[in-house]
Amino acid sequence: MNDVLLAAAGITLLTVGAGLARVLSGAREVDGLMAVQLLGTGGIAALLLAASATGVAGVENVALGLALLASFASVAFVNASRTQRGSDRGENR
Amino acid sequence: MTLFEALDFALAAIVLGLAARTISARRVFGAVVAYVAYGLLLAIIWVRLYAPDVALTEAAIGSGVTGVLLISASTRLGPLAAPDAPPGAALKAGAAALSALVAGILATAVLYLPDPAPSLAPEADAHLAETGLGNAVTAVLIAYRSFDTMLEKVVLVLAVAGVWSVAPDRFWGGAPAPLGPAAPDTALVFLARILAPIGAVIGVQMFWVGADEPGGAFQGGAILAAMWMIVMMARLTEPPRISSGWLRLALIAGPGVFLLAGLAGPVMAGSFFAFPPGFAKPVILFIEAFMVLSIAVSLPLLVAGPPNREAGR
Amino acid sequence: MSVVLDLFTVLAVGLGVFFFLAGTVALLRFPDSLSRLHGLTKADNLGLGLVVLGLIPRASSPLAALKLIVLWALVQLGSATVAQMIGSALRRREEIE
Amino acid sequence: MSPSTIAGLTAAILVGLGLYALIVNADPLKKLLAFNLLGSGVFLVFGIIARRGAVGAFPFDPIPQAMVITGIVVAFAASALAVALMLSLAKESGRITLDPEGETRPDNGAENA
Repeated sequence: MNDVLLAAAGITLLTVGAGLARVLSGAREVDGLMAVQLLGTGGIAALLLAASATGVAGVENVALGLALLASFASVAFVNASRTQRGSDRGENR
Repeated sequence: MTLFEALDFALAAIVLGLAARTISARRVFGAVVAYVAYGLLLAIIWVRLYAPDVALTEAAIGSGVTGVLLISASTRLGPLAAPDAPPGAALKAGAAALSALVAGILATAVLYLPDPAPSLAPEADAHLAETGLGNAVTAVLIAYRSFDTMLEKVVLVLAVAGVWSVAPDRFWGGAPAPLGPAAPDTALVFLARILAPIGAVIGVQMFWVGADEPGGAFQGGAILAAMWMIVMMARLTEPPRISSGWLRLALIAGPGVFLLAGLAGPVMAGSFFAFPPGFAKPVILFIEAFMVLSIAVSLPLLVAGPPNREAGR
Repeated sequence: MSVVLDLFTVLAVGLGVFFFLAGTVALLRFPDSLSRLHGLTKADNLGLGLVVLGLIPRASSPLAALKLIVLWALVQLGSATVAQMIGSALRRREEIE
Repeated sequence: MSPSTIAGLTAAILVGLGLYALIVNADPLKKLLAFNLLGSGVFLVFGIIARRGAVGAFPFDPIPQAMVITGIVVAFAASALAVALMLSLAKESGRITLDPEGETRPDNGAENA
């Protein structure tokens, strides 16, 4: 049972990780943000699965921290791309 | 090769791919996106190495807060980014040779580490009961190597002073630039209103359980810092004026209280940075509480940068 | 009883993993950014939700189970907001161009 | 191969990648990213030393781990200071190159990837 959960954790992580690697090799920046978002959620899922399978103390605390910060970097990215586009065009929106 | 070996290799390959992407991306924006993702996966490698304390710190500071710092820097510097002349082939070849040499030496060192490995874990465990803590990493940070940690807090204060010092004289005492656009997304305002209070509770809880479980002052402080930053990114509050008294007090509270507790050591327990036996845990938590405050205040200030408005405004 | 619960866990977790896979495929295959965003948000919402659902029977205490649910809710809040922000950023870009 | 050996080799390659980018990239912000990559590689070496120090009931040696935690915070403080210096350099000189002759050179392409 534990091995099944660990394998599920690994597969989830590799799927979203490989997707991200593929997207980042392209040119679309917005898609990169989406892939990072998916990686964050997938990483949390993988950590929860690993925590349940191994019982190592504190792993679910790491997942909780990631859950709080999941939106943090993406928010900064969207804000930044807005400011960047705004300043490119000499306007604020 | 077992399934888990294969997974470890695949994880390592993706991490290295993201690292390569970080250094090869043409635009800084793309590089920072890759770097943030890299930090996330690195946190998972830290969990694999049985280091949940480090994983939390890496996720919060190494990936999250550093990511925001770099992305805001790239926005401000972006229009100025004049492409430099590309490095010559000789420089590239030389750099590649040097890097390969260093990486090779390091890899060899890793493969031939002494076996059995030296470890201080038994010593750390032997005295854990005296500190009253359950988390050995927290014990190392605040009790065994307390002088290091105190000076590390001083480094944070010095870094804040350094960032402020690049401001022109006329802005001294003013406030740093706002962290978000003038008209933030309404969805972001909603998120900040809901997430920040919950995150603040979780941050404090993470500091509190850090005495016995993974967590502690650094992780809790970093989460509180992130919550303050998200509130500022939604423009619900603005970065404070750097002349404000409470701000400066909060900045030095961590190292200050730590230093005072250390100086009280000779009187209370017989030597510098010694904690009174039987009373160590409350003292440690008291010091940590002020460290949390200092970390939560200094990280957002470091991201916000030097003041760029006059003090009157 | 425990066999049934284990079966439930495997089923829910398996389905959750499938949704992560689906989200990745959507990200790589869908033609335009808005539909990629759509596919992605469905996938990570359901993926994590099903994984959490599958792990609840294995939680050591009711509090641990509650922690899992809170965690899922936090991720939902965050990813819904980010999706909204990315969506309106895309929209603005279309209007400009 | 054990997880810590794999992580150790990853760390070695990360240090190599970071060092290469630190030398080759002219853009200071990219240098900063490279510096952070290099640093995380070094931290990872500490991590495997901590993991190898597992004795008995202890799954890791807490001393290297505690050092990494302080290290991550100091690395962030250094990055923030570097960013502040770059911003003020940009404000003073209107450009962000470290090359004193960068402005006089012909603008021959952005292919420094």
